[in-house]
Amino acid sequence: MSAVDNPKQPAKEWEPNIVGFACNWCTYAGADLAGLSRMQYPPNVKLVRVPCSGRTNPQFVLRAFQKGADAVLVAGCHPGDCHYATGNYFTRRRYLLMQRMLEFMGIDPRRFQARWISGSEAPKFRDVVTQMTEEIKALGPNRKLREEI
Amino acid sequence: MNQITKEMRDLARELLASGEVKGLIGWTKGSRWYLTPPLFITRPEEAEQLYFDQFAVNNLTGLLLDYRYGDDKIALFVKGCDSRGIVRLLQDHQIKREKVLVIGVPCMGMSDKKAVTDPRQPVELPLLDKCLECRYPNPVIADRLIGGALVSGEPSEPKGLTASEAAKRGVGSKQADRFAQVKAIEAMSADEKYAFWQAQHEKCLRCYACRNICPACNCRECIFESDKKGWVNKSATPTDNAFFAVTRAMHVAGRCVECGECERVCPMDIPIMALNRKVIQDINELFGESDAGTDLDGKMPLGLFKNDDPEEFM
Amino acid sequence: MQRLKAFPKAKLTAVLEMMIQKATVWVPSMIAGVSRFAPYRPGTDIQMGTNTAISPKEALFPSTEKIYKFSAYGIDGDFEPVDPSVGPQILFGLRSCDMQGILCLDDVFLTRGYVDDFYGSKREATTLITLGCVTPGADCFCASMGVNPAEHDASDAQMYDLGDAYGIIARSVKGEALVKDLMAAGLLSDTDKSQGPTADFVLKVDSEGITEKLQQMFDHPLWDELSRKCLNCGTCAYLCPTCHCFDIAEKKRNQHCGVKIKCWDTCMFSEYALMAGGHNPRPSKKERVRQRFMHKLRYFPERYGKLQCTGCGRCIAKCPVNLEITDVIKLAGEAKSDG
Amino acid sequence: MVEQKINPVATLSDVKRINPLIPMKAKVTRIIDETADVKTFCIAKEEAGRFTAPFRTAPGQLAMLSLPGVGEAMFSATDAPEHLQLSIKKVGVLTDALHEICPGQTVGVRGPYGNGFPMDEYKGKNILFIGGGIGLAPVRSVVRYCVDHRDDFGQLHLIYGSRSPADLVFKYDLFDTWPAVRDFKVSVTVDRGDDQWKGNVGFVPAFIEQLRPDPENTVCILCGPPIMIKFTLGILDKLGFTPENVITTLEMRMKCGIGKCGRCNIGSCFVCLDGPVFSLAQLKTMPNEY
Amino acid sequence: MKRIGVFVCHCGSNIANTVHCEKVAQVAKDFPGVVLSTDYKYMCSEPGQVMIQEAIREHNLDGYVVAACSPRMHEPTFRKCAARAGMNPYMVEQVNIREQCSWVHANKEKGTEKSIDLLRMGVAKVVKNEPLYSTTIPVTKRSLVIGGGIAGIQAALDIANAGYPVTLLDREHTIGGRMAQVDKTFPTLDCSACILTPKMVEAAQHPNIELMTYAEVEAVDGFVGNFDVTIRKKARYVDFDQCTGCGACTEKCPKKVPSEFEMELGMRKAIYTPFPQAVPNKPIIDAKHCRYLLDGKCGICKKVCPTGAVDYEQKDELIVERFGAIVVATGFEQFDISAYEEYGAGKIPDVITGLHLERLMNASGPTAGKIKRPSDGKVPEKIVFVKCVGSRDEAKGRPYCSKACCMYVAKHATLLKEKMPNSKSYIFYMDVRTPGKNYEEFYARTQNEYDAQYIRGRVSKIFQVGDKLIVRGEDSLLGRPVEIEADLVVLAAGMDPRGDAKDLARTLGISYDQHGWFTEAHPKLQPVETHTAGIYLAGACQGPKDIPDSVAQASAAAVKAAGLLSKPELTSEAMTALCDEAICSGCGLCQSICPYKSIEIKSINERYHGQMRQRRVSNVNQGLCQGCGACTVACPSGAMNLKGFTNDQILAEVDALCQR
Repeated sequence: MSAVDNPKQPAKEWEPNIVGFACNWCTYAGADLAGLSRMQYPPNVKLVRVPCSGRTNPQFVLRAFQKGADAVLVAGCHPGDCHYATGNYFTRRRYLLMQRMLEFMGIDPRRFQARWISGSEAPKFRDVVTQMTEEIKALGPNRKLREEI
Repeated sequence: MNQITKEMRDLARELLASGEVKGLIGWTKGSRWYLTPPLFITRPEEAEQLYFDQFAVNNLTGLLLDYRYGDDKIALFVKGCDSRGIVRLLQDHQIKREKVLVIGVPCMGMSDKKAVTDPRQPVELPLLDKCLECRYPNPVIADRLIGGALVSGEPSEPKGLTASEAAKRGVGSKQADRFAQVKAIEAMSADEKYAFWQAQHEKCLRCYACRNICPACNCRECIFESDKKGWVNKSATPTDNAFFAVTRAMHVAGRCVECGECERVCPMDIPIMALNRKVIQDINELFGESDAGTDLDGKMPLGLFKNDDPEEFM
Repeated sequence: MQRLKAFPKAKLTAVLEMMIQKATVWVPSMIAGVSRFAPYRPGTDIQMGTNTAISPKEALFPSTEKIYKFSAYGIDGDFEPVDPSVGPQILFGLRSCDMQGILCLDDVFLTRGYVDDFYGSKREATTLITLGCVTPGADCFCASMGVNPAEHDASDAQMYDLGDAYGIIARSVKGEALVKDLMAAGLLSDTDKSQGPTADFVLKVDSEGITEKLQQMFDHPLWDELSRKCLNCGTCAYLCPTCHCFDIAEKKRNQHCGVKIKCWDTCMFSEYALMAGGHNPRPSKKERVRQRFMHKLRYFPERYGKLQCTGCGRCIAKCPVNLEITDVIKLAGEAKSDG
Repeated sequence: MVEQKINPVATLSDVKRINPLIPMKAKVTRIIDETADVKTFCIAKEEAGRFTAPFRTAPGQLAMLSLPGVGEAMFSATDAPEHLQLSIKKVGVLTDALHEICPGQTVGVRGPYGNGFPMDEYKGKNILFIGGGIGLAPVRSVVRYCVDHRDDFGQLHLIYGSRSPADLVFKYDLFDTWPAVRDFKVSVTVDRGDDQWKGNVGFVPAFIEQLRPDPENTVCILCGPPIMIKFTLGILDKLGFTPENVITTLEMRMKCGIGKCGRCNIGSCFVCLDGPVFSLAQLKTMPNEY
Repeated sequence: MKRIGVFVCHCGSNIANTVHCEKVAQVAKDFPGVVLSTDYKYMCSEPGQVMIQEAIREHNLDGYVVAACSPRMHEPTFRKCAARAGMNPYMVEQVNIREQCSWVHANKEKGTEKSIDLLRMGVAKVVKNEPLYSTTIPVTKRSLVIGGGIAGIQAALDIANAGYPVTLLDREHTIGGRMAQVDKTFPTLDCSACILTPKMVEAAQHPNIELMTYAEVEAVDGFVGNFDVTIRKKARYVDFDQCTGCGACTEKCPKKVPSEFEMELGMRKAIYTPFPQAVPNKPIIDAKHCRYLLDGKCGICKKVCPTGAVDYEQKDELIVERFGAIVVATGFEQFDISAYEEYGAGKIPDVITGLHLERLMNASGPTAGKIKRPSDGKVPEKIVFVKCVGSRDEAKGRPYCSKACCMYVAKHATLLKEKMPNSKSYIFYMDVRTPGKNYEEFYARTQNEYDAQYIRGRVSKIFQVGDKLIVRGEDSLLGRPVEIEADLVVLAAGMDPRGDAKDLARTLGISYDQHGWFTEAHPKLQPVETHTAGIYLAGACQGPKDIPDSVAQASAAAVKAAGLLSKPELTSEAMTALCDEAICSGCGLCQSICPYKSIEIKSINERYHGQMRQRRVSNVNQGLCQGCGACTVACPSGAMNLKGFTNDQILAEVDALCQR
């Protein structure tokens, strides 16, 4: 979908565009480890690095859907491992609510996922990304909450 | 009814005359038999305009935000649902406890003015949904009490002078299905849900009446007010309105006191309480029953955590 | 004198079906629980009985409208106009108060040296059909504001409520064309019936000399008392047929291009008059509530020569705190000048 | 009752069917750093390789400048044959971005807006200019007009003040071009001097009292921050200036610039259309809400 | 628009293999703000960095983006490179197109496309970066050690030897803590007092250590490097400057009181020193039992005191001292065995705990070293030990293992055999844990040479018959019940956190687990630190531990504290939260979220339309904030923002990633 920059080029066959918010100390490190281990996974998930999953504001998730993301992933350390002690406990509470709210608005639950991926769980990172890409490819582009300018 | 109005006027006259308070917020008879809007008085003789009946539905606590930096002490009347707004403002440190004199009023259940057919002829009108589902008919906090009102921090039966009438009119009779609308929407398919909300968000004018009356929406400068913050566009398109609705629901999550005023004042009749109730239902399910604004030192569910919170993200 | 042409109310959908061949027909209809003017489609729930909750100005002055496209690539960029014109439109079933409202909008958007083409092109493409109002609502007070509910002479065609039928007479070239079409379709027949008298108003107020009276009342304590209960929300402004304020804002499609939009705004919001340096000529509720009613009843009349309130009563119906313009007029009438 | 006089300059001859809100594509040809937080932008339209002024502006008129992707705002314009000059102080989101652009940047500009100063009414009179801080920008458009039509006017006298010597704008005009003009007295003061500053130190109102300008057959043109205007008006009144002869420009939030969006109203006037130039007499009849 | 440089790295072939680096650099040319976009084989190499620095000077760049490996690896490198070129180090962003793109996506076309998206995100962020500066905080070169047990003493000595003044504070009126009560220590059977007392004296005489006994911490304000600690010095009623410690008063004092130090097996006077080697070795008056203080009679101690040191008018004294670091070494309490009714604990006088046995064995103890039954003073023949009392027991809420009991029971069995050759010890155990050095060998010796009989099984009931104690249990190895007639039963009571540990944790602002043990920053990597900068943990207060571990942890905590004090000043994290006071409404929603308690609500005065008014606003302590950003989400009005990861920046990144 995100054809090479100038939109004039014909869009190729549709590829899901998934925005991921990854906490710098665990998930981002897990993704790096997946890279070091040369694991292969589809290129559809692009990570925004945040200091802690607790920094991810539900409004960023809404913004991603509004700007045309097909799915959003919020990933951070396992509760208890947070570099900042309690960051991901609040993430858990907020996104337990946000996940239900998005479903309540009619967004397919598979389009929003929150997962705990630690710095050493590179295989888990690859599986989450691969699984999410396949699911969204099956679901097709997301029209809901999307801004038409 | 006039018994409560009489007590209201006497107390107001005495408070203003003695100078204990510089201003007092109550209700007054409006221009129609089915309207009893808010009134702000500063002189004892103005107390005669005070009035209370089953149309004095406005939650007056939102108006306190205009006096949050003043030094004068302000008194205001609160029904059960309104009083939770006082606890909300106190917990959010937006009003100083010693600057507010809270007067509890017994509530007989408020009537739904949208059901008026004949503007001239007063007739018995059905109760508002929020009163049928009311669990806190008695004030949760009060410095003074009139009309036999009693303070109760727990869900309770209506007390005070209007208790019998409130029970007769069915206040709190539908407490059980307070989440009925939420369950109804949840039962829909994903596309039906989206269509339902898309139709609602197409109507939204972004007039911000819901935000301005809400005691939980007490920011000095709202992110939706100035567009230089870059959060959301000023345009009132369905996606922007959806962004506004969901963001506001998340901002008041765990803090909404279920006074139902947002839904009542919405000129386009958007079921805003469905969003708030959905959040409250989820919070109760996930983190344990908690009623915002009923206990002064109660904690806000999103302001804390437990190690054994439900885990769905493994 | 030519006899009145009419068509039975039962045939209303037929008339509309004919009209939508040539133009988008905005009719008062119930959409998702709220009565508003919306383009007619077969099956629309038509609401001819009472006036709509929100004014028809949406058809001419939409709540959000693109005004031009812009692009920025490094240090160069471009501006691309957007074609403001719309297809032919018919505003069907306007009551006199809304027609008067449109006249107020005309004064603002079409006169005084500049034409707002977005409004202008839509206005030209629209045929206004007013409907005589015989059953005023609980909050209507158009008669008190010098508007004749029975008919309005500025519309392209006037319909009369004849009980079981609607009479129609053309008033302009556009109106003539429309009536000719209806005649050609054989929908009209002559009738001798005439529109009954308009029922009595619940709400009456004497708005005589209100503009002059308000000219001495800028610092009157009335404003302070009235504004205390106001929520400063935008309900009254966004329902009102004559409120014309708009904001110009940006919507970015991506880092390079986006769209400039014109969207409704209201002087009731606190950041409306806030300047970049932080100075705000109307910092508190008192000034903002005063500005609303002064503009409706004094500033607009001083500038355009007619009251900017047409008595449609929509703000009265939906104001959460029952702050009524009729009360302002009554209190201003009784008040001594400048307190 | 403010009599609605529409200044001919503002009315377009024919009501052309153009979209008045879309800006004209133009380029910033030159940027002059006046002070740390004020820059003067020279804006020109590029046609066939030639840079010309996008449109001519009468003294005191305004122009809407927009930076694509950031925003737009109204600024007082100074006319110049081959370009339009806008002097902009850094106060908000747009002005911050403007202060970071470099010559060659494409911008949008539209106008001219506002009634401007009725220069022909001042023919033959002495003119006293009083400016405070960035308020000198609108005054400068009038000064340049008077300098270009020097013989039409009597004595010219400019009193200008700013916070510090570093904050003086248009230094090249203040100390070079204008003092050289016939019968043009330039008096400059600063609130706080520094060791190089030789000139007067003190607030503008006190400086005026010290200079005691003669009100006889003199029109006073005044622009500056609200506090300075408040005190200056008092002194001008004491010196004998009549309200009709004291003219100023008002600053209000403006969005459309063509008297439609309702943003800049003071009473029944729209500052962008019926202003920004008002005489003190006019201001007295208008509601005190600006 | 800021002037931005883009540098795409080939990383040799690591990136270039699966990403068209030239194409990426080419496309980046017209991202908003980019004035220069190139690529190079090794950006992190010396020539690569020189190339960046020249570009900065040549194009006077405001900031730059490097598309290369993971920022977790080379962000510091590129920040230093920018700083060397005179650019603020925080005007740099690094985009990961290696680990998260070239290495994981074989398809070069898609890899290039993703690199362009990631680079667009990086540029969108850097355009909104602002120069950031880390602030410096002064450090008070002084440390406080709370708790004068072996851990506290060791920490204090190590810090003092590192050259920093230390205040060693203890609630009791002598230092020494729990170890002072112990007779011998395992596995070396050293006399506990012999190895402890020299350290106590060394601490007392060390020029850098100020002893502050019989004092408690009331309140702790301030933050790392600047803790203002309010200390309550309890009234001793004895002027320590005058007192010579002659002991005349203790002798003459008529009031006898059961001695807590002797586990109430012996008595002490109302004016007393708990044990002979106490440091400071001067008596204090126990206000709860002194006849004069209670009802005004007696006063003998004042009369007999040769130097007039007794002063009944003394009052508690509150002092505030400033410290740079705090080491918490408050130790543990022994589990209250009365919770085990089934063992008759607390009712049968001869069912005692390990510490009681320590006092009985101790030469300066109540029985001068002779083992006598508390009930009738007889010398016991058969002694039964019961292990895991108050440990590894879910029912009693003590699921954890107390670590030291297995070893001290083995020690007791050995010593009893030595003291009373014809005595016999039986030990009921579930497991025997001997993890330390020479621990297993010591345990083997206990069984073989000292004839201790280990019975694997739980004791179900203990009851008294005549003067014998019937211990009924089962021997799970033989699979049959067992009943022993014992003269004395010793319960190996486990370790509990101090009763008021949770209050102290709240005072200090450190966290604790559900039992009350203080929580370390990271169980494996930061065992002696807490999440509150400048506060360290040592000894059993962090969890059950024996003496060797406590001492090791004490020295670790001391090095951490000394390391902190050695810095001239502390540089704080630059990317911290910042509150915009114009927008903040002082609701305090952010305060409860901050894990580092670095947000306080202050009130400011401001002029608003002519009058002055007071307003509450939030204020982030730049020294304490670690930049996690949780507060920015809790703040509904967006007043709280996180420098380096502001709301605008993340929104710009999301927009860039969703560019259509």
